[in-house]
Amino acid sequence: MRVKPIKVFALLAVICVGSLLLSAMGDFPAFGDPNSPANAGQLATHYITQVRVETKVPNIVTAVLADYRGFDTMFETVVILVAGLAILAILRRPACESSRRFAEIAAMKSHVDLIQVTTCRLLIPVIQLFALYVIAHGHHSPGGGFQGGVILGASFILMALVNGLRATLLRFSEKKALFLSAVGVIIFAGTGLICMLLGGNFLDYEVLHQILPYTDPVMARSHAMLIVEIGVAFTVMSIMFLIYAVLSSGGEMEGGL
Amino acid sequence: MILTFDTVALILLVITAIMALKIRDLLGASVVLGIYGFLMCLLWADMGAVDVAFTEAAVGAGVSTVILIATVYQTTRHSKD
Amino acid sequence: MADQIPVLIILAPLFGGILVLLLGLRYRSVCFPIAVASLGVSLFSALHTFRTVLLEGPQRYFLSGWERGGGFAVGIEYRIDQINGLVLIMIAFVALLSVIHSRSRVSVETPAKVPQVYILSLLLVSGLLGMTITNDAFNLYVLLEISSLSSYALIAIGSRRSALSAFNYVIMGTIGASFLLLGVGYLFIQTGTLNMQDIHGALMAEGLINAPSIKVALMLILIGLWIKMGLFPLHGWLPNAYSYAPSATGTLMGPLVTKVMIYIMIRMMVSVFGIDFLYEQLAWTKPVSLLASIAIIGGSFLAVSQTDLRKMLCYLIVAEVGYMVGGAWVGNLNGMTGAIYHILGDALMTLCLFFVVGIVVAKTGEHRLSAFKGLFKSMPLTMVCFVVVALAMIGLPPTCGFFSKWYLVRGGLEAGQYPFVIALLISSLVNAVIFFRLIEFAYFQSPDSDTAEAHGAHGESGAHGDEGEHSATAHAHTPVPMKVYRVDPDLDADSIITEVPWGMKAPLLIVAACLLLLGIFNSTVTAWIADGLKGVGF
Amino acid sequence: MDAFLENFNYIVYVVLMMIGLYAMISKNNLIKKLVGMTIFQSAIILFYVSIGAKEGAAIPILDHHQMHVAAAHDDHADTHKDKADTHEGEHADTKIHKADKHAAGAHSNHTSAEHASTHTDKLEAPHAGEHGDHDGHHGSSEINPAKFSNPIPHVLMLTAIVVGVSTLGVALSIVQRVHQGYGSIEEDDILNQIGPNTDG
Repeated sequence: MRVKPIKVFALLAVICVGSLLLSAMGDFPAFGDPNSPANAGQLATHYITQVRVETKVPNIVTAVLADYRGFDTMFETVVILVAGLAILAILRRPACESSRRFAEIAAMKSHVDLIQVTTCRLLIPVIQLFALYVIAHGHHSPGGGFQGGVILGASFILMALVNGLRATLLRFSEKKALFLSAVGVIIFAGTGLICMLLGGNFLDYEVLHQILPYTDPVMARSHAMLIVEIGVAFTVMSIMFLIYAVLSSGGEMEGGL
Repeated sequence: MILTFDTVALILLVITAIMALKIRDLLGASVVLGIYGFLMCLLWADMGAVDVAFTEAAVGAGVSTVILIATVYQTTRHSKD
Repeated sequence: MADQIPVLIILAPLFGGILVLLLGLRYRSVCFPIAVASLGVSLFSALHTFRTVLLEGPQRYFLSGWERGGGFAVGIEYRIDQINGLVLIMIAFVALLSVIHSRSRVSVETPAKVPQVYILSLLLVSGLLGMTITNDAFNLYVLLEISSLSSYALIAIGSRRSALSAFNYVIMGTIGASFLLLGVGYLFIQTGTLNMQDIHGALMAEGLINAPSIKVALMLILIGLWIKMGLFPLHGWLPNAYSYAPSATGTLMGPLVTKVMIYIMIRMMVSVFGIDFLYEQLAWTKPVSLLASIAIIGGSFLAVSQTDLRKMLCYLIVAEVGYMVGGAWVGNLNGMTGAIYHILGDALMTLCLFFVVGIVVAKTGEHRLSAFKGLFKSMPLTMVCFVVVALAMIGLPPTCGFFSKWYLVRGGLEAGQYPFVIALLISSLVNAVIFFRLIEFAYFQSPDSDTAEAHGAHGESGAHGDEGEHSATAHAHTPVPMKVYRVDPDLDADSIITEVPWGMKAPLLIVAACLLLLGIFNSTVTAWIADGLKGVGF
Repeated sequence: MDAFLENFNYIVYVVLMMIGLYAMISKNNLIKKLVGMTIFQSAIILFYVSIGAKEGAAIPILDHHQMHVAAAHDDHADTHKDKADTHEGEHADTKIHKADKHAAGAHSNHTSAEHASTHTDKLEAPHAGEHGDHDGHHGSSEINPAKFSNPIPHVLMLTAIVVGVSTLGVALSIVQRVHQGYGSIEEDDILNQIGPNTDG
């Protein structure tokens, strides 16, 4: 078999980059070293020691994610939105007549497996409840808007896998999903905008204590984080389902897996 | 000892990565990639990155496998390499 | 409220995009006004911020209000100085004009997906603006991914061929962005911070600057950005992606994406690694500027060998990338000033060229060089603009192209980087060949005579061997001269080529005027740039 | 061998990354390229997470006890007497917080600075000198940064994972579009269809 030139090129590139990366490794602090610059630096130390004072959120990752680096997270939500829109823009096309009819027939005739449907009927509410818990409890345990949103989206994907895409789209249509994804970003960015209107910087949750009842500046940060996590969850949930719906139907939103 | 679990997981990661690329059946490759994602998730949980592990479990092992399989279903299952 | 204006630069297109998503899917007609309005707000904010910068010096904006801590940034910070102030204005301005210009093209080329195109364009612009303004190395990566994802979609939205080139772009773009991320990780592991100024401080304070991992970080970041900007050996994705994409996409991305990547490279060089380190301690200026020289020559010769107008434009972009990379790496103030000035000038030039080519392709239905034949008679204004931009690309005095080349050449001579200077001169000559040929087509050849075409090909082949060959191939590909008359039915029902409507023409005229203005006021602009550069260690 | 095992994480990340890169460049099948891309991206995430790992450190989540000692050392009240009741007490505590935020901040700043200077000599702590009047340790009331793994890489990588799945989704949709257009997802097949004349 002849060796393709592209493989030789790839091998060369890989060897070059690999040796470059390995050459720098002697320089790194040892793995797991608590005193490495990254681990004991001012920034990490500040986050770990100050988070309880400045935000009152026990989960440091959530606090950094939604507050200190909240702007990153907002754009991360926008990344998801862009991905969903991009997939729609690239692949979405009106379903052609034949595939629509085929899907109709399939929906009528498909042998609905009793075990699958019953299991899903029992399982999906529990999954969604767990997702809501993950979103709401992100301050105190691992989790937050992304994880909860993905789980919520996955519950809809499960529904589509078992009951068919058509039946699921009747419950959670494409328009609704797009609307909810926009609403999610608006919740996040709108929170930031309200902060600006109240005199703070963009996403400076501290000023929100003027409108949130029973809060002081520090608790306002904690509460605002929950608000933006809910926004993230909206977007992630709807876009995850939308991505699945478009990809599994080749853009026609009919049939599916 | 924590190092041993790490080591085993890392070796398995390399094996699954190579397997995912070697298998010619794309459906199988997607599933092996799901395993790869899940091993990653275990490794990160072990390193104390619980949030990252949680996300990877939901995204890497869950959603990306599903959308890969959806695409394989829509295109073709056979791969020439 | 005035101190909140810097953040509006990014928020305006972001909210505009979301608004289009909420309203535009139902009411098509609101897409365009919202897009124009939000980009207008963004442009206004950029201008206002730049004015503040000129009056009060560089501005810092702390997102989430995290302005505390003892000498290090806790949250994400924006920093606007003279240089990125100018780049911000350029991005908002170019995006605004390009959206206005492409209005009718969008509804012709992608009729089913008008709102999506507007949303993705706005988010793309928002990402580019954010990359320019941010002072946080990881925030840069997130914004880079926003702009990349939307540009993948904007390219793939076209024909099946554009989908394939978009796939290559996804692969190359992901490699580039991941290298950037990895480079930032290498910096993070050694410094423990992500703020650019803080990274710089840590590198300087602890003598880390000579550590091998920092050099590897620099190399990774540079390679990543070079892939993203399409520097010559790594440019593979660029020509196909831009030339097969819908013309609205090309017009928006061609001028902006590569230029912003070059700015990011300069930003990384200047604010993260520091000029002293790069120019004096690291002996990389020679090899990198040599690489840039190769890029210039390679891009130019690939451009001259193209028969397709849009492909030719794309290779011209590749050549221009070499100018700016070389200017940034010749190793002195003049070179860097020239590079930054050229970012501004080249964005306008590329925009103008994309406008002209878009108009010509739309009007004649022909995308070979011969499409220009006799166009001076039928659309004189467009062709006047084309002459202006041609002069700028060649580098003749009243336009900005001359002055940027002047600085680049001076920088090259001062630093003794003669290959770079020679490459610049060769590239100017090649541009002269390309553009005088097109101007000759437009002015001296009539579209209806087959003999004139043959004569033209014959007449030129004596002067330039390769060029005559391409005229001949162009001739071979257009056996039916009537093809020249093919008119885009959606633009004009008549079969005669006329000027385009004002909606397309006005942006073109404005850009051409700006090319001249930027050239005339070059001393002011370069003084601002030099001020900004002095603020960061020159 | 010890040094090898110590940096095993870093070595494996390079190996995985190179596997991914090789697949992205050399594989012919578009989906295989994307499998390579996923491996490539998660290798980088592995690298980042490895930066943040600390020997013997807990997950970066404070427990209720640690949450409330910040207030406790200021008013000398025993806020952690009843852990089940902490949610009730939170509002009361925050008032104290608001008043004594700066004092608490100064205290913790000092703690961090002290830690940095004792454990890492090369890191300088600019605000160490400002709190010279600090009155010694508070026993359990301080948070030892060495006890928690570094949260920054985790935050960054949450973002990177999301970006990765978004890129994968967009790329897969492009693959489907290519398949709709050319009926194949093998690169050489498609290039053959386009032909040497690349104007397809």
